Order: sequence, then structure tokens, then C-alpha cells
Amino acid sequence: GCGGGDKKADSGKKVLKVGMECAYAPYNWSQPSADGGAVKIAGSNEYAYGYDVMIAKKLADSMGADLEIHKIEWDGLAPAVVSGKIDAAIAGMSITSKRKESVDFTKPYYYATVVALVKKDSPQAQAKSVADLKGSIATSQLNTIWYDQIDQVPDVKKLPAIDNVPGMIVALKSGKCNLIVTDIPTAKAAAFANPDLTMVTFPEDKGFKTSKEDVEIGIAIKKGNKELADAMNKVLSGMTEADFNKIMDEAIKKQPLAK
Amino acid sequence: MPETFFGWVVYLLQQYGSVLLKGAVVTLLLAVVGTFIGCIIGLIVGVIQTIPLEDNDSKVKRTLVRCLQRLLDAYVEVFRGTPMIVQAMVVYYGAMSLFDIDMSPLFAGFLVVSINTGAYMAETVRGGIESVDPGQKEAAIAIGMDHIQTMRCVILPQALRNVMPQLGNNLIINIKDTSVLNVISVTELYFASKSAAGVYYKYFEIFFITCVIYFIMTFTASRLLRWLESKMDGPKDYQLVTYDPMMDPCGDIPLPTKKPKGRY
Amino acid sequence: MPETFFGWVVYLLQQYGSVLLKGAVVTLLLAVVGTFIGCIIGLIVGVIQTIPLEDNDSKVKRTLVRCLQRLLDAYVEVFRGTPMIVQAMVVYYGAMSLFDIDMSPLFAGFLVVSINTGAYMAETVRGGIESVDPGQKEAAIAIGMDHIQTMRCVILPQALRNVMPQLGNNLIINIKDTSVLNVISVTELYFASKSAAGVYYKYFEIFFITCVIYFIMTFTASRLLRWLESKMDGPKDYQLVTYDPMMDPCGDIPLPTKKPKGRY
Amino acid sequence: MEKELLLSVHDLKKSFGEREILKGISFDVRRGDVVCIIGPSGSGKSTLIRCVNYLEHPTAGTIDYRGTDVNEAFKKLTMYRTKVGMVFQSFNLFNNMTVLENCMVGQVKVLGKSKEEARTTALKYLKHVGMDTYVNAKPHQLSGGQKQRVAIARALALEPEVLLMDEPTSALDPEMVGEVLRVIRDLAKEGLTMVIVTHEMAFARDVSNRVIFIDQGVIAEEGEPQELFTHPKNKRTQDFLSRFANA
Amino acid sequence: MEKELLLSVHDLKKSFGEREILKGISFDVRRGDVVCIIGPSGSGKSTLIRCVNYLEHPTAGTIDYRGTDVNEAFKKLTMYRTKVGMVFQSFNLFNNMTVLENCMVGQVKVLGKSKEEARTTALKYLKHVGMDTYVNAKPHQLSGGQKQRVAIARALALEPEVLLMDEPTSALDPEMVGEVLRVIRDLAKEGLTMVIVTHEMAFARDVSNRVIFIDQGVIAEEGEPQELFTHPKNKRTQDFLSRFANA
Ligand SMILES: Nc1ncnc2c1ncn2[C@@H]1O[C@H](COP(=O)(O)OP(=O)(O)OP(=O)(O)O)[C@@H](O)[C@H]1O
Ligand SMILES: Nc1ncnc2c1ncn2[C@@H]1O[C@H](COP(=O)(O)OP(=O)(O)OP(=O)(O)O)[C@@H](O)[C@H]1O
Ligand SMILES: [Mg+2]
Ligand SMILES: [Mg+2]
Repeated sequence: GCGGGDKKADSGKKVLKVGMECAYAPYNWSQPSADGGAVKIAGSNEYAYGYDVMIAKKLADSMGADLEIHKIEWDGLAPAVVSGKIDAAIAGMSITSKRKESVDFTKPYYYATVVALVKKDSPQAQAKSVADLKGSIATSQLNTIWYDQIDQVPDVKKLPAIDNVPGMIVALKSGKCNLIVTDIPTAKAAAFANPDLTMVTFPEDKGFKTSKEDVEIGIAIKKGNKELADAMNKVLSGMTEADFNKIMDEAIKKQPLAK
Repeated sequence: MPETFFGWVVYLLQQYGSVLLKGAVVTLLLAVVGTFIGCIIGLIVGVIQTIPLEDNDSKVKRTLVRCLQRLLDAYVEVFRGTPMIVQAMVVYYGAMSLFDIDMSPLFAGFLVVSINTGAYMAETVRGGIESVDPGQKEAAIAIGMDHIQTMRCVILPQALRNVMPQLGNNLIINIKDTSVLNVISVTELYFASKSAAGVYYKYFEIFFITCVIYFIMTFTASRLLRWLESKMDGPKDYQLVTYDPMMDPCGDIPLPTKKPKGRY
Repeated sequence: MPETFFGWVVYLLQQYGSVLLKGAVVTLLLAVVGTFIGCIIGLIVGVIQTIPLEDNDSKVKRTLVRCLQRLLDAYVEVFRGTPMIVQAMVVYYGAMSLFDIDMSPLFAGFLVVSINTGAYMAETVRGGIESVDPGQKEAAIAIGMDHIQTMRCVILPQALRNVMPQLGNNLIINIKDTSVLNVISVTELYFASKSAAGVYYKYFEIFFITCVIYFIMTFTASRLLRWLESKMDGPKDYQLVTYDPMMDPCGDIPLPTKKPKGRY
Repeated sequence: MEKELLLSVHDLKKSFGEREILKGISFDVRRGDVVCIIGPSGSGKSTLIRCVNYLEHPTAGTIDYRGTDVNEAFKKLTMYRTKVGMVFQSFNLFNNMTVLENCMVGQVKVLGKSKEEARTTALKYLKHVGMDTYVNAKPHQLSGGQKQRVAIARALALEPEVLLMDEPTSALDPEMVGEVLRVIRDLAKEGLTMVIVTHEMAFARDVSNRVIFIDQGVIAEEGEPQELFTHPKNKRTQDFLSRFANA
Repeated sequence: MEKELLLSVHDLKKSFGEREILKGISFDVRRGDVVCIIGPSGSGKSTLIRCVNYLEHPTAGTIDYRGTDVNEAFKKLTMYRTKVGMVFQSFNLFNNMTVLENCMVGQVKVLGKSKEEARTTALKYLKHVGMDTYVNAKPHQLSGGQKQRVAIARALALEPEVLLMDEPTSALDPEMVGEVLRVIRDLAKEGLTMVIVTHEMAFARDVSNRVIFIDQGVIAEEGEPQELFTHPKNKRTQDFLSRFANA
């Protein structure tokens, strides 16, 4: 398919089918009502909202298409894009060259700064630099660049990755580990929901060293779907990192946790 | 925002109660329909697997039946031997990319659960058929029934009764195992609760609710099936139409009833 | 970079072969040990569930046994009725946060799989015990054996034989179901393949490899168990020590051997 | 006048794998005959009677029905089997059906009769064996003797020309043997053609007009019951009969 | 001189739920006695003999062993059961053991004998019943008669004072009844004390020195076999015996 061009809705408008987990606030979450501008999830009575949905809405609007959100488990997203079940996966995916073997990515639609999430009462909470985290027991999410960043902590004991965020939080809270490496939005949400946790940020030169590519979050689309890539990139090119952060702040404010 | 564990449970129940319930309905639907169709598949496969080959059957028929049986053997082994999540992905996304068949997630879900249950039930049904006293089959043949009639009227009703407990087990397993179908965007109970957990970052609270819902479903299912079993066994007593003249002349000889299990 | 499906399969196999294999070993270890311990748990629970209560037992013993049996009923229902993934979370993280017990992931994995299998096997064992001809028990009691001796020497060996096919089923199910243990950081096969798939987004290629590995494991397991079953049945023939003088005077009366299933 | 020839078995052979169980057996059954087959355990009596009903396919030899080979006379063996009924040692009543249904199912499914008709016929024969009061019972609720009487009624309900019985009383408590033998005796008096494998020597002597003694897959001796039981010619027959003097 | 009193049953009653099956039964068994118990199906014969071995607990009444209540004389019922052996209608050989193991397990586990000793005793009694050549066979490889002979050897191997038998030949093909009865007859001749429930009237008359006819849970008639079989006093006994004239 050529990206929303071939499937028409009743209104005759093009349809942009976007997949996400709807279980990863503040990027994307599901809620019972349309409050605040959430979009109905296809084939269910739930509504999806979050940073990804906000971006998706912008993209759909600019392409003059109707937005259709599909709720798919993480592992199903890539096959869904490859097989054409959805046009794009907007789900906080990191752009890596290896993944580009299977799917195409648009320009980044967010830059995810890497931070540490720790227990408030633990020594790690006082860390001023990555070096201060020395000897921590750490883990992160499966298939993220954050998991690789753990290696920068000196003498770190690295546990196997965990494949979902809540699982990670449980591990931290139970004391099985005392350091989680993740991005700011996730850490903020987690700290919000769990008052005993806190997010530790570092000055630029003392934080986790990342290349520009490491923090790029992109939209996955089917390989060779140039038309859709161009359409999306046109919109994304018009936005700056500041714009992204503004939208993210709005998403963080709007997430159910914040109420 | 609530402070305590149960405070959160109540709060989440208010927020996500209906979503979880809907997820539970999908789960139940998938499990029940899948188990049902799976049983039918299992039944058919089981019957084909037990087709007797006579010495005087034509060579064509023999090869045909043999081939079919080997094929079904392969089906059973492959689908029992690989994880359902992979089966789901292959069926749903594979059909789309290879044959451009765009089936709905729920349909794919039914398909996968049915095929999977079918593979498990096939073995069970075969066991059930083989556990029916061979004398039953002989008697049916001796009054002139053919293979189909024998199976339909005599063997299968008895085999099914033997298979009921296993069927119940399968239903329970399916209620829990449909959770893998969220990779093909079927929002069943587990996925629903996972997204609730992903929004509030409250794992134990949500899963406490989910477990209770699962437990209610599986418990109800298993009790219902036990009840069904006892129902299938029919009434323990029967009505004599009138007095039996051939009964013992010395009077009170009770009919041999099934003795209750002895205690010693 | 490879172009074709199988090109990728080969490439990924080179890249991730050893990781997947390690995952497979963990999976197999978990499944085998878990099933084994689970069977023992199931056996014990099954034996307790079938303790006979005599009319003349003391009230204390009766209440005690009854309580124990109800408790075990609850165990079976709860662990059969809730998803293993949640059980794993509660055991692993719950033990840490509530009781400060820091068990290793693998240990927790063994624990969870064992407890879970135990709940399933308990029902199976109970069925197996009940399917042994009650006459066997009577005969054992009649020569003066007590409940434990009867169970150990006579009933369980026969019940175990009946239960073998179900045990095989459970092993196969466990091989596949251990995949949920990745939430407690157990890196088994499914988790290993998932992480490999996440790198290149080559889900189908990786899962093709994984399926083959799963299939090899389950297939081998099921064949091995069948072989074990036939082994348990022992030799079909036996040696006469000498000629039997009490045998029929008219000569050639063959011993009644089990008739092969008739064909008609 | 010779009675009408119903069945004739010619040089029947049957092997299981390498082992030849029946080594060429021939006999005729005429209308009204009651043939009893006796012989030691494992001699092939059951195999023989099962071959006659084509429950086992003979390895060699033919079975003629009214002078024509069964395979030619009937397009389908199922129809032949309604002409030649069978009663088993272990009753084999259909466990999932009531007594009445047991006697109706063959008529409805195989002969294609209406349910009403089948019901009437079933009741007639159930009455014949004294089991018409038990129509609603399930097999497991009956005693052995009662089961066997129902099994006979089930076979009779198809109104066969010949009734084969394989040790109809062997699985019964001694007390219940009587009621079943009584029923068979009545059927014999009414002129039903029967071939009965039995271990009840007294009964065989009484009821039959011919006795066949089978040993090691061949007919070792054959004749009138009075003659065979009182003056057995064959050594083996003598040995065999001597074992029924109850130790 | 009176023979030594081994067992005496006093006013034994047994109910299952509401139904009273045994309604007060008393009898004595002295050393060397062979008591046969006969009666119609369902009259409570099996229940009685099972009560004597405490396989069922009597609802009321007592059983004395050598003059003392069993519950007092033995600390554990298991020891009592080695003194009073039991042979079942359906053999109940342990399917998971060979013939020899069947006869050894009780001696080793219950009497605590050494394996060697148990083996010698087992072989002795297996020889007695003519089954010593089958020591390595599994029960499913034996014929019914052979199984029952092994079951008798198993009971004898514990060297009990009294042997109870519940219809030892009812589950056998008629041909095999003889071999088992012959064994029992031999045991009787050697003076073994036995209580036998049986349907074999001819055998009961031959072998026993007392016959008890039970009907509807009470002893309807009791006496010397000659007397009871030829001149039954009770109407019910007459009715019952008449049914064994084989239809
Ligand atoms: N389907 C079969 N396959 C192989 N052997 C068989 C089969 N059926 C019977 N036999 C063998 O054929 C022989 C004759 O068996 P059959 O049952 O005909 O004897 P029988 O005379 O009926 O004995 P009984 O009096 O014990 O019923 C036996 O040795 C038996 O083991
Ligand atoms: N455990 C039990 N619970 C309830 N009823 C029982 C039990 N055991 C036997 N009965 C009943 O007690 C009655 C007597 O049974 P029992 O087996 O003693 O008769 P029997 O004289 O041995 O008959 P048979 O000659 O058929 O063996 C029967 O009506 C039977 O249904
Ligand atoms: Mg036979
Ligand atoms: Mg009895």
C-alpha cells in the first residue's frame, strides 16, 4: 500500500492507520473517554491519547487523512508495519540502523534524553554524575538503547532487560535493582505515580553519553513507502526540538496520572 | 490520588472497571468459541485418525487414508509444539503479507485458538475413542451399522463423556492463554490490564483485579463443566414400567446398583 | 546484508545462534525440573486428597484431614485459575518487597513452574489414583498393608503409569509457557528470541528459528515420554521356569495373551 | 423333506499374522437348526463365529447365504449382518442408550424403519425376553442376566434369519445363567435358527440338534448331541468333556 | 473333643446409609472347619465376609478371635488381617508386580520377613497351587484360573489361621473352574480352616462341613451340607436351590 492513499473511509477521505501499544504513558495510553481530544481505538470503545497520538493527529491533519489508532502489543508493531496491517507505528521507537533493515523511519519526532530513575531514599538519589552511580544494580527496558547505556555506570551489576515498563518499576520498588535507566517522560511518569521514586538528571557533561542517533525517536513505516515518508517528513521538518518538548509537556500534564 | 493498595484497587476499578470487563468478555468469547470449534476440529481429526483399515480395502483408499493421517499427525505435532503467539503472528500478519488476506484481529484470534485447541483435543479425542470398550464397536457393526453410524451413534457420545474433564482443562488453559493474542491487536483481559498498568504504573494493584477476574472465570468454567458432566451422566434411577415377572421368586432381590466407593 | 528470508535466517543464526541456544537450555531446564518437582507436589497433594476417612476415625483426625484437603483444594483452584506471569511477579518481587527474601530469578522460576505444575498435576494424579481398580487397594489392605504401604507399593506405581501421557502434555506445555518468566529476568528461549527480533525487527525470521527449536524440544520430549511409557510397561513375554504340570491335558492350549485389536 | 439351507460354510480358514487359527472348517445351517459349538479355550470357536458374521474377514474359504456367496448376495455387508444377528459374551449393550433405544437404533439406522414402527417391534421382543418393564433403564443399571436378555432382544429386533451367540452365559453369575438359558430355550422351541458357542454342556445337550466339537482350529467331532456327549469317539472330546465333572 | 474356636461372630449388623444389609448374624468357625456361605445375589454374603476381615467396619456386633474381641486382641487391624486371609472373586493380583512379588510383598512389608525367607515361603505355596513355574509372569499374562491360584498362594504365604474366600470361581470361564476348586479341595483336605462364599452348589456339598444359607441379611438356614441340600426346611432355601437346576 502507499500509505493511507489506497484505503478510503466512508467520508471519502484517506485513512492513516497508526499502531501503538496504548500502554506507555506519556507516549501513548488508553482511557475510557474522549476527554481532552483522545482518539477512538479501532474495534474498541476505548480512546487512545498521549504524545504519539498528538503527533499522529498533526500528521493526519496535514495529509488530509482520517486517523485510525490500532492498539497492538509491542512485538506485533513491526510485523504489522511490514505486513501492511498499519501504515505507521508511532510508539516511541528508537531509530537504529539495524532496524532500518526491516522498516523505514521518518525523521525523529522526539529526542529522548537518558536519565536515571531511582528510589528516593537510596544513595543513588544523591548522585551528581553517572560516575556516582558506581556499583549499582541496574536494568532497563528490552530492546532500547537505554539498556546499552547502563554499561557506562562503573562496576555496574546489569540485570537482564525487562520487556515492559511497569515490570521495571516493580523490580525497582521491590529492591531487586536500585537503578533504572530510561528517558525523561517515562521517568517523570513513574516518579509521579510512585512517590517513593525519583528521577535523577545530570548536567550534560556528567550524564549518560549519547550520540545524536541514540536519542532519536522515530515513526516506523513500510520499507519503500516513499510517498508517506515524504508527507510525514514534511510536517516533522517544520518542527523543532522545542516544539516536541512543548507537546510532550502537554501530554505529561494530560496523562491520567496527573489528575 | 489514592494512597493505599486497596485505595488504588478501588480507584482503578472505577477508572478501568468497564474496560477490564470488556476485556474479560473478549477473553471469554475467544476461549469458549475457540475451545468449542477446537473440539469439533479435534473430534474430526480424532475420528479420521482412528479409521480402521481392512485387509481387503483397495490400495487407493489405503494410501489416501494413510496420507491424510500422516498429514493430520503433522498438524497435531506442529501446533502443539510451537507457541501460540508465533502461530498468531504467522496467521494474522503472514496472511496479510503473503496472500493479502486482511482478516479482522478477532477473526484471526478465533482461528488461532481453534486450530491450537484442535491440535490438543485431537490427541485427547483419540484417547477417548480408544478408551471406549471395543465391544461397543463390535456390537454396532454386528447390527449392521457402518463406520460413520457407529462413530456418531455409539462411540463418540461415549468418548465425549470420557473427554469432558480434559475439555474443561482446555477451556481453563485457553482463558489464560488467549493473553498472547494482544500481538495481533486483540484487546483481551490481560492486554487491557496491561495498558491500565502502563498508564498508572501500578502493576500489583491492577493485576490483583485481573487475577480475581481470571479466577472467577476459570472457577465458574470448571464448576460449570463438572455440572455438565454430572448432567451428561443422566439420572441415577430409572422407572420400572410395571412389575417384572421374571424377577426372582424369593422376592426382595435389589437391582445391582453401582456400589458407592467402600470405606475401610 | 542478506536479501531473502532464508538469507536472513542464516545471518541471524550466526549472530544470535548461541544466545538462542542458551535460552533453549534455560527453557528446557526450567520445564524439566519444574515438571519433575511439580509432579512430586501433585503426587503428594493427590495422595492427601484421596486419604480415606473411616467412620471410626477420631474427630480430631477427621477435622485435620478435612482442613488440609480444603486447603489443598484452594491451592489447586487458585494456581490453576490465575496466569503464571502474575504468579511469577508475586513470588519474585513480592517475596523481596514484603519479606526481603532475595531469591535468584532462576530459583524463582523453578519455584513458580513447580507450584503451577503441581496444581495441574494434583488433579491428574487424583484422577490416576481413582482410575486404579479399587480391588487393588482392597487386596493390599486384606494382606495387612496400611494406607502408606498400599499407596507406595500398589496404587501409585499403577497410577503413575496412567498419568504418564498427561505428564508428557504438561512437560510440553511447560516448555512453551516458561516464556512468561522473562518478567522476572529469566532469559529463556522466547525472551532471547524476542530481544534478537527487536534489534533488526525481523520477527518472522527469528521466530522461524525459535519455532524450529521449540518444535525440536517438544517433539523430542513427547517421543521420549512415549518410549518411557513403553519401557514402563515392561517386557511383553515372560519365561516359564519349567513346564507347568497343571496345564491342560489335551495339550496345546495357548496362554491367553492380550488379543491385538481386531480388524473388521 | 430337507429343511431350507440358510448358511453354508466351506473350508473356512483364518490366520492372524503367521498363526493359522482356523484350518478349514465346513458346516451347514438349515432353517430351524440349533447348532452348538463346543471346544477348549483358544480352539477358535469365537474366531469361527465372528468369521460367519464377517466381523473378521476369513483368510480363505467361502460362506454362502441361501446358496449364494455372501459377498455376491449382498451389495453391502451391513445388510447381511441384519440377516445374521449376533449376541456377545459380554453383552455389549450401547452404554449411552436406554434399553429401548438399544433395541431401536439398528432398526431405524440400518433398516430405515420409522421410529414408531421400531418402537413397536422393540417392545415386542423385549416382552419376549421379559425385559419390557425396563425400557427406560440404562445398561449399567441392569444385572448381567438382564443385560444379556436385552442383548438378545436387540438382535431379534432386526428379525434375523439366523442368530449367532458367543458364550451367551459365560460372563454371568451362576444364578443368572438360568434366566438367559430359559430365553434361548424358548427361542429354540419357536424354531429360531441359532448357532451357539457354549460351555454349558447340559444345555447344549438339551437344546441343540447338532453339536460341533472344535479343537485346534478343526472340527474334531460332530454329531447328534445324545451321541456325542454319551459316546464321544475322539480322544480329545473325551478329555475335554471329562473336565466338566467339576474337579 | 471340641475343636479350638478360632473366630466367632456375634450378632453382626451392617448398614450402608439408611439400608441395613446385615441384620444380626452369628456363627462360629473352629479350627479345621470349612464353612460355605450360599444365598441369592444381594443377600449380603460379600458384605458379611468383608466385615469378618474388617474390610468393612460392622455397624454393631462383635467378632472374637480365639475368644477375645479382635479390637482388643490386636493393636493394629493389619496384624489381624495376616491371621485371617482373603481371596477375592476378581483375584485382585497386584498388576505392577510379578507372580513372585505378589506373594512376597505382604511377608516383607507386613510381617517384616527378609527377602530370602519370603521368597522361599512364596515359592512353597506357589508350588502348592501349581504355579511355581510362572514366578516371572505379570498378572495380565495369566488365565483367570491361574490368577486365582496365585491369589490363593498370596493369601497362604502369610500363613493365616483362617482363609476367607468370596466366590473364588465366579469370574472364571467354566473350563477353569475345575483347577481352582481342585486347589481349594486340597487345602480343605489338609485341614485349612476356610469360610467360602460360593455359587457352586455341588462343590459346597462336597467340601464343606457346614453350610450357611443367607437371605435378606439374616441366616435363613444352617446345617450339615447333606441335610441342607437334600432336605431344605426353609421355603426360601428350596426356591433358591431350585434355580440351580439350570433352567
Ligand atoms: N485378533 C486376533 N489377533 C491375533 N490372535 C487372535 C485374535 N483373536 C483371537 N486370536 C487368537 O486366536 C486363538 C483362538 O481364539 P478364540 O477367541 O477364537 O478362542 P475360543 O475358542 O473362542 O476360546 P474361548 O473359549 O476362551 O473363548 C487364540 O489363541 C487367540 O489368542
Ligand atoms: N459399599 C456399599 N455401599 C452401599 N451399599 C452396598 C455397599 N456394598 C454392598 N452394598 C449393598 O449391599 C447389598 C448386599 O451386597 P453384597 O455384595 O454383600 O451381596 P452378595 O450377597 O455378595 O451378592 P452377590 O452374590 O451378587 O455377590 C447389595 O444390595 C449392595 O447393593
Ligand atoms: Mg471365545
Ligand atoms: Mg458377593
